[in-house]
Order: sequence, then structure tokens, then C-alpha cells
Amino acid sequence: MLNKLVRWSRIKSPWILHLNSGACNACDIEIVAALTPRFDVERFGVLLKATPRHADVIVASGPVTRQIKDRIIRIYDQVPDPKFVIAVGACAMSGCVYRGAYNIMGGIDQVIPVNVYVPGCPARPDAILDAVVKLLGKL
Amino acid sequence: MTDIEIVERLKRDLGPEALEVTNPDRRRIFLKVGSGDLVAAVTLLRDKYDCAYLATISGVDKGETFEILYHFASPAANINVRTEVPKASPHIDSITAVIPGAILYERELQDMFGLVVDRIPDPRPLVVPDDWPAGNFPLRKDWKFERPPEIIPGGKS
Amino acid sequence: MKFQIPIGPQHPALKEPISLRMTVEGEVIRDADIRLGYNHRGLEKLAEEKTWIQNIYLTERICGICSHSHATCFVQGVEKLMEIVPPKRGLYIRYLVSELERVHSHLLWLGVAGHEAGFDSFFMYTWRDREIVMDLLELISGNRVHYAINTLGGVRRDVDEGQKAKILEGIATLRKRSEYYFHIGANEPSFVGRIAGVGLLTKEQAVSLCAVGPTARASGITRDVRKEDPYAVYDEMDFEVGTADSCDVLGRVVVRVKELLESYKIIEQILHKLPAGDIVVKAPRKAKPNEVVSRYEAPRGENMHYIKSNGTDKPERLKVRAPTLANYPATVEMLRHGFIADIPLIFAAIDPCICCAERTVSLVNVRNGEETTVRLSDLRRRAIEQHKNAPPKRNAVWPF
Amino acid sequence: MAVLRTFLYLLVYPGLLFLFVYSTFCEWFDRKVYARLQNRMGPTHTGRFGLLQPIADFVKLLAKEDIVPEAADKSLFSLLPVFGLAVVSTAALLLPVWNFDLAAPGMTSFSGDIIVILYLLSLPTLILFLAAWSSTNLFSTIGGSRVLTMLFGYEVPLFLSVLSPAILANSWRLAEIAAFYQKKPLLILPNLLGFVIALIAVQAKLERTPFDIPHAETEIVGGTFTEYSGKKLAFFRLMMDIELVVASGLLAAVFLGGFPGGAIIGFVHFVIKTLFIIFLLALLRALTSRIRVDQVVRLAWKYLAPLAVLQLLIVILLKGFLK
Repeated sequence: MLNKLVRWSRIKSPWILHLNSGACNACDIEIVAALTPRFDVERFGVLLKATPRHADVIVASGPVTRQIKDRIIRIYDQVPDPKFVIAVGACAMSGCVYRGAYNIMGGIDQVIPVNVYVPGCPARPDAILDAVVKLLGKL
Repeated sequence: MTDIEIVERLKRDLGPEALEVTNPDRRRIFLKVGSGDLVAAVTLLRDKYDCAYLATISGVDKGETFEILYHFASPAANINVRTEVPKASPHIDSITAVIPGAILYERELQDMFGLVVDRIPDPRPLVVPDDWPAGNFPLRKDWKFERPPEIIPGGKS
Repeated sequence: MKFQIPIGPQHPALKEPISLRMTVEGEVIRDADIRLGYNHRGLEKLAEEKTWIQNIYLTERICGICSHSHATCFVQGVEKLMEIVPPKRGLYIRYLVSELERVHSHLLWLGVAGHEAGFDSFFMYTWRDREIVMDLLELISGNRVHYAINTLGGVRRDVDEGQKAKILEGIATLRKRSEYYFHIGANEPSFVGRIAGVGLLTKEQAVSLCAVGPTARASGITRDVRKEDPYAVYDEMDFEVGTADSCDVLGRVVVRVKELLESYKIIEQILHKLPAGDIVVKAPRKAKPNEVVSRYEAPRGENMHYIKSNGTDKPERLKVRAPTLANYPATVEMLRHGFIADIPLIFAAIDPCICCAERTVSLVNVRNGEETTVRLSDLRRRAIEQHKNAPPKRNAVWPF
Repeated sequence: MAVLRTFLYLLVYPGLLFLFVYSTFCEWFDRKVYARLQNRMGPTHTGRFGLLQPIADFVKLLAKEDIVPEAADKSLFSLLPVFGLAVVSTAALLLPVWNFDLAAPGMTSFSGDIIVILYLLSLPTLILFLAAWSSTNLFSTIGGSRVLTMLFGYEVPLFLSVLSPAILANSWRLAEIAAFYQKKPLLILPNLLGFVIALIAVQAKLERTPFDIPHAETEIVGGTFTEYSGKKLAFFRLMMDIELVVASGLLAAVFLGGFPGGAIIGFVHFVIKTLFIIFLLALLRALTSRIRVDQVVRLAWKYLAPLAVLQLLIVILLKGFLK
């Protein structure tokens, strides 16, 4: 019973933290666009949170640059359990066009575990919404 | 002022210092000076040609030498000052005394080509990430890079 | 009590990673230091390994907001290198998209400025209307953000009559709304109280620190590549360069809204004058050894690409100068002596596009303070002198 | 029996359980109004109309990992949320809606309870400051200092403007003040200026836009709450919600004529009036942008405080005139 309640609350209230690890801004503006009236993720209880301590889901975009790698791990550690990671966009999945550049470590899964991958360059806000919903459906 | 007038005037003002002045395209003027005359030429451009706006500094690795281009823009034309320094002793004078906004581009040159900019106000070594190994200058043509092996999460590596 | 606060690399005010290190005393900033490199991807090196066509898509992904700017700037240069002239209709469509992009970028910026000032309703409303222009862009190119409409020698998609009508209709709505937002942005007391007199940058400072785009234009410099160095279709268009002389964040808001209105004008002219004909010519695979400087007025300021070819199908050197990079020295100047509360506003006011600026650069800005007073550089002296002359309107008057 | 009644009083109605339900409802209402004003839907899919959204948030936070930073003062860091919750719940018990009967004043209705409730409402601010200070994070520290700076700004105008109706009613007891205005509803009008000032001051006390400076997320990340997570954050959020209920209830009791008509009708009055005030607060939140902390203090001392004094003056003169 209690477990059921907790699971329900987790599904209904995912707070997200937006993490940019060197993306080109396109995925980021699409993530922000998902908050705005047209897409409005608050309907599902999704709130964009400022600090990692408050977040449940990390929405990461962009390839991982060499400089930011350690910071990503630190931010991941700061998020309290249970935590989930959504990799938004082709860059966060594999590096996209930047694959092979000297300062790129590859996709976000090279650094932290990823739960959901959202393809697209950039992923549309609808796709990002869908990813959040799918992730929660898996719980 | 038309392009041809500017070219003529540059030739007259700079005299023998101007090694080469070309005008390949509308409003694009390329001026070549020796690396020693650079600061004087930039000062002249700023004071007499209304070129206080430095768009950027580009470096090109030409094998034996580095070619450095200072792209200036004025309402009349886009004047690009070109100079060359040998790769063996890559020293160039800083122009931050004349144009303070140049500092970023000069730092970029130091980082990317291993050029030494003399008299730069803030010469702290600037390497790309914090843990970048010294002596690696990515934009040199002979610099090669090897990609680290990737891990496939949840699968074979 | 002096202490340092780090802003970033992960900070809610910054949608992208960058690190600002502020030395603050109470609420007042004494010194600012910018550390980049978090978004450095090594694009210029990568470009040397890709062909001309591949590079269009690479340059498009320098930045998501001004994706068309970088791609157009690159394509413009390469067309000159290859000595091909795109057909008129192709050019018109290319710059139609570029003006639509300017509209989307400025609306986005207005919203972000509202968000940074804690004015979330303004943010929501502008972003709601931004969806109109996103729809138009999707209608033309099929994509919301990376339009991929440029190709060497023209564009990839044509515009038909129905699309034309749709665009005109959308622009008419947007014009009405923009005027309303301008009214709010310039009159809402708590918002104006936050942005008036904040982030001062005098004209002299703007000139000496090589500021570009709306940042420079808000300081009274009429520098616009579209007017100064009219490329492609802009000498056939009738438009004004919007400037302001208040030198603060309010001025930057005013300049951007003026530019929005000018962009609507340009879009309408382009659509009315749209000539018939082909949209693309065939481009060769290789370019002769040559060099070219391509300039383009992106929403954030001047974009500059220096392209050098060596006779193969790959560039010898591609140098990208993004507008945000040029504005960093000015930003540090603006931040100094401001309040902590003003950091996000001032920083947002240059419309930072860190991903643009950082495709290959890493820098720590000119430092003020103890360390550099020892070797007092000319730059520092200048900065201080100019600051003394700044008009004393740092503390905005509460406009009630 | 009396013990059981006290237990029920403290735990069920109007104690913790009721406060929990009603404050989450108020948060939902606030969020919904705010979202509708911004052309959005607000929470929709959690329960009917998204009514259960704040409860889902609360339960989720309870079930999350609770991190205490290494450098923090651990006992203080963990105690403060509970303490804050206790303080605001106590303040809620003083509202005259549960003890409307003037003839038989209960334990929680006494002469001077308006002063007590005002002081109990000041405590959360200090708790927030201590919470920020004990978490030792840089952003929290700045947030904490901002909390205190703002306290100096809005507290005096709030006190002055809330006391002026009390002076007119010639009583320091909330129930009596409310009863006075129920008898003479026209006398509510002279206090209108004070109502506006109190609204603004309450907005500042609750740290909502334009006064969300202590946790302005674009400036100092989470501000006071930066290091809090899990249960403690849940308690703090609940504390803020209950504070919202108490503050709006206080304003309703003092300025809007209280909650007349027994347990049922009085309760309906309570709901309608508090929601009205929350609506006004949400409107204020949607229509303004955040101002700087120095601007808050300037606004408070340059405009709010003198106006509150003017309000007092009006009331005193009116009182003399009525006599």
C-alpha cells in the first residue's frame, strides 16, 4: 500500500533538472519550450528545478566535453536517490556531428548511466514530453 | 571612399612597410606587413581609417610559418592585416595597447597555435580544459588526435 | 566581507555551461572573471576533416538558436570561393529564413530576459507567440530549430503561394503582439525598475572593447553589417538600424524590439518582391585555393567566418567568430559594481550563446584586482578611466 | 474525553491533518491561478483537476533520499524544518474560525492573540535564515542574508497596517475584531489602504514574486533551500503552504470581517475569503517581476511604512470622530 502510494507520487511529480554538457543550445531551447504554454509540462506535475538537490530526473543535452565531465559526475552525485537520467538529442546519445572532435568524450552515457534516450537533432518538445511519460511508465 | 582609394591611400601612408595590398573582392582589402611593423600599422588603421573595431584574429598554419590575420571592419571597408611569423620562433607583439578588445583573440592564438604574444597584459597560460596536457596545440596541422575508446553501456565494450 | 561566488557551470540562469566567478562584497560585485571551456568542442579542427557540404551541417550545429546564421555565413563564403552565384529566388528564400530566425531569436531573448528578472508571465507570453514563428519555420523548412535549408548555390526548399500567405498572416499577428510586449517591457514598473540603469556600457567602452550587435547598438553605435556591408539581398531592402543611447539593459530591450519590427518589414518586402525562377544552381565539389572573409549580421551581432581553401574538397582553415565572444570583455565591464541580483540580467542582455563562442576558444578574462595592479596594463587603466566618466545612474530610481 | 478532544483538535481539525489538506489545496489553487494567468493549464492529470498534485509532491519528497551536507550543522539543519512546521501550525490554531464563540473563549482565543499570531508569523523568517546559515552553502548564505534584509523592510509596515483595524475595533483579540466589523461592515472601507499594504507585505513575507529574492533561482540557485532535499524540503514546503493559509486567514479576519455564522457557515466564509486573498496574491505574483533587495527595502521604508502610518492616522482620527 505504502509502496503503491510512493510509486504513484513519483510518477505524478517528476521534477527535472536541466543539465547542459556542451550542447549547441537547440535541445536546450526545446526543453525550455516544453515548459511554455504550447506544450506545458506542468500539466503532468513536471517542474523545472534549479538545484540538483530538489530534482528527480536529470534532463541532459549535448555531448560531454572534456572540461565538464567531472562536473557532470558531481551534479549526478548531488541528486538524491531515486534518480533518472534522460539523454535528449543525438549529441547526448552519441556525440552527433561532434563525434571524433578532440574535446568530446562522446555521449552522456560515457559518464553517467542513462535511462532514456530521446533521438532527434534537436528532439522536439513533444518527444521530450513523451520521454518523461515513458520513463515514468517504466517505474 | 572607394576600395581603390583606400588601397592607394594605404600604399601611400605605409610606404615600404606595406608588403602587399590587394583588393580581391568588393569591400575586402588584404594588407600584408612584416611582423615588426604590425603595431604601427594597427595604430595607423585605428587613427586614420576608423578601424577601432577588430572583428577577430585568425591564425593559419602554413607549414613553415604561421600566418596571422587581423580582421578590422570600418564603415568603408573590411581591412585584413596579414603578417607571418616563423614556426621556429613564434613571437608576435600584442596589440592590446592599441585595441583592448583584442585580448580574447590573442589568448585564443596562444592556446590554439602555441604562438607567444609578447607584452600581452594577462599572459597566464590558457589551455583548453583544466587537465589539458601542455605542449598540445590543436590547430597546428601536425597535431594529431586519438579518440579515447568508447564504452557501450550495458553491453560489450 | 569579500567572498567569491561561482555562477555556473551548472546554474539555472545559464542554459549553457560557463563559469562566472564573482568577487562580491555584500550584494555588490567587485570583480568578475569568466572561465569558458565547458562548451568547447573543437569544431575548427573538426571542420578541416570534413567536406564543404558536410561542413554546412556542422556549422549549423555550432549553435541552435542562430543555426541559420552560421550556416549562411559559411555558405556565403564558400559560394564566393567556388565562384558560383545562387539564383535570386534562392537568395530571397535564404534571407527570408534568416529574418524569421532573427524574429524567433529576439522573441526568445525577450522571454529569457523576463525570466531572468523573475517575470515569468512575460516569459510565458513571449514564448507562446514564439511558437507562431517556429511553426512558420517548420512550414518552410520542415524543422523547428536546425532548418537545414542552405546548400551550396542556393536553398533546398521552395516557398509556394499558400506558405507565403501563411507567413504574412503570422507576421501580422506577431507585429501586433510585439508592439504590446514593447509596451509592457518599457512600462511595467517592477520590470523597468530592474533593467533601467543596469549594466552600463558607455559608447567609448563599447568601441574600445569591440562590442557588437544589440549590445553595441544600445550604446549608440550604428553598426549593422546589413547596412554597413550589405550582403546578398539587403541592399534592395528598406529598413532602419535600431539604436538606443541609454547604454543599459533597457536600451538593449528597446533595440531588440525595434529590430523585431524592422524584421517584420523586411520579411514582408522579401515576400512581396520574391522573384520567380530556380532556387539552386549546381555547385562544384572542390574550390580553388583562395581565401574569403564572410560577414553576416546574426541576431546577436556580427558573425564572421574566415575560410581558406586549398584546392581540395575540404577547407584548409575555417575560423568562426561568433558575436557572443566579442561581447565578453564588455560583459565583464558591465558586471563590475553591479548587484548580484543583476548578474543574470546583465549576462542575459548580451544574449549569450556560449556554444557559439566556444567552438574552439578558452579564455579567462582580463582580471581586475590585486593580481593585475602590479603590472598595470594599459587596458586596465583605460577601463578604470572610462568607468569614472560613466554617468552616475547606477542606482535606478524606483519608478513609483 | 477532554484529552481525546484536545487530541482531535490538535491532530485532525483544525490541527495538522486539516491544515495539511487545506494548505495543499491552497497551493494547488495558487498554482492553478498562476498558470491560468500565464496561459497555461497548471497541474491537470494528478487526481481530478490535478487537485492531488501538491500531495503527490509531498509524498514523493518524503520518500526521497535525505542528504545532509558534510559541512552543515547537522542537528540544526535537521531540526529546523520540524520546528518551522510546528510554529506555523500553532499560529494556525489562533485563527478565529475554529473558536468563533465569543462568549466561551477557548484555549486559543484570548486578548492579544493578534500580537501572538504576528510574532509566530515572524518566526518562520528567522527559521529560514537559520536554515540557510546552517547549510553553509554560499548561495544559501546569500539567501539567508537576503531573508533578514527583507525582514527589516516589510515587518514594520505589516505590523502597522494590521494593527490599525485593531485600533479601530478597540480590541487585541482576533475574534472580537472580526465581530466588530461584522456589525459595522462599512468601517471596513477606511482600512482599504492598510489592506493593500498588508497584501504587499504578506507577499514579501511569503517570499513570492516580486519578493522571491531569497530563493531567486536565476540568481542564487535555490537560495535558502539550496542544500535541502527529501523530507526536510517537504516540511519546508508544507511550512510555506501553511504560512500562506495563516497569513491569508489573518488578513481575512482583520480586514474582511472575519468568519461569521457558526461552524459551517463560518468555515465557508473562511474558505472563500482566504481563497480570495490567495487569488490576489497570485495575481500580484503573475503581474510583477522580481525586484532587487535594496529596492525592497527602499519600497518598504519610502512608501509602505509612511502609508501605513497614514492609515493609522486615518483610523485614529476616525475613531475620535465616531465617538
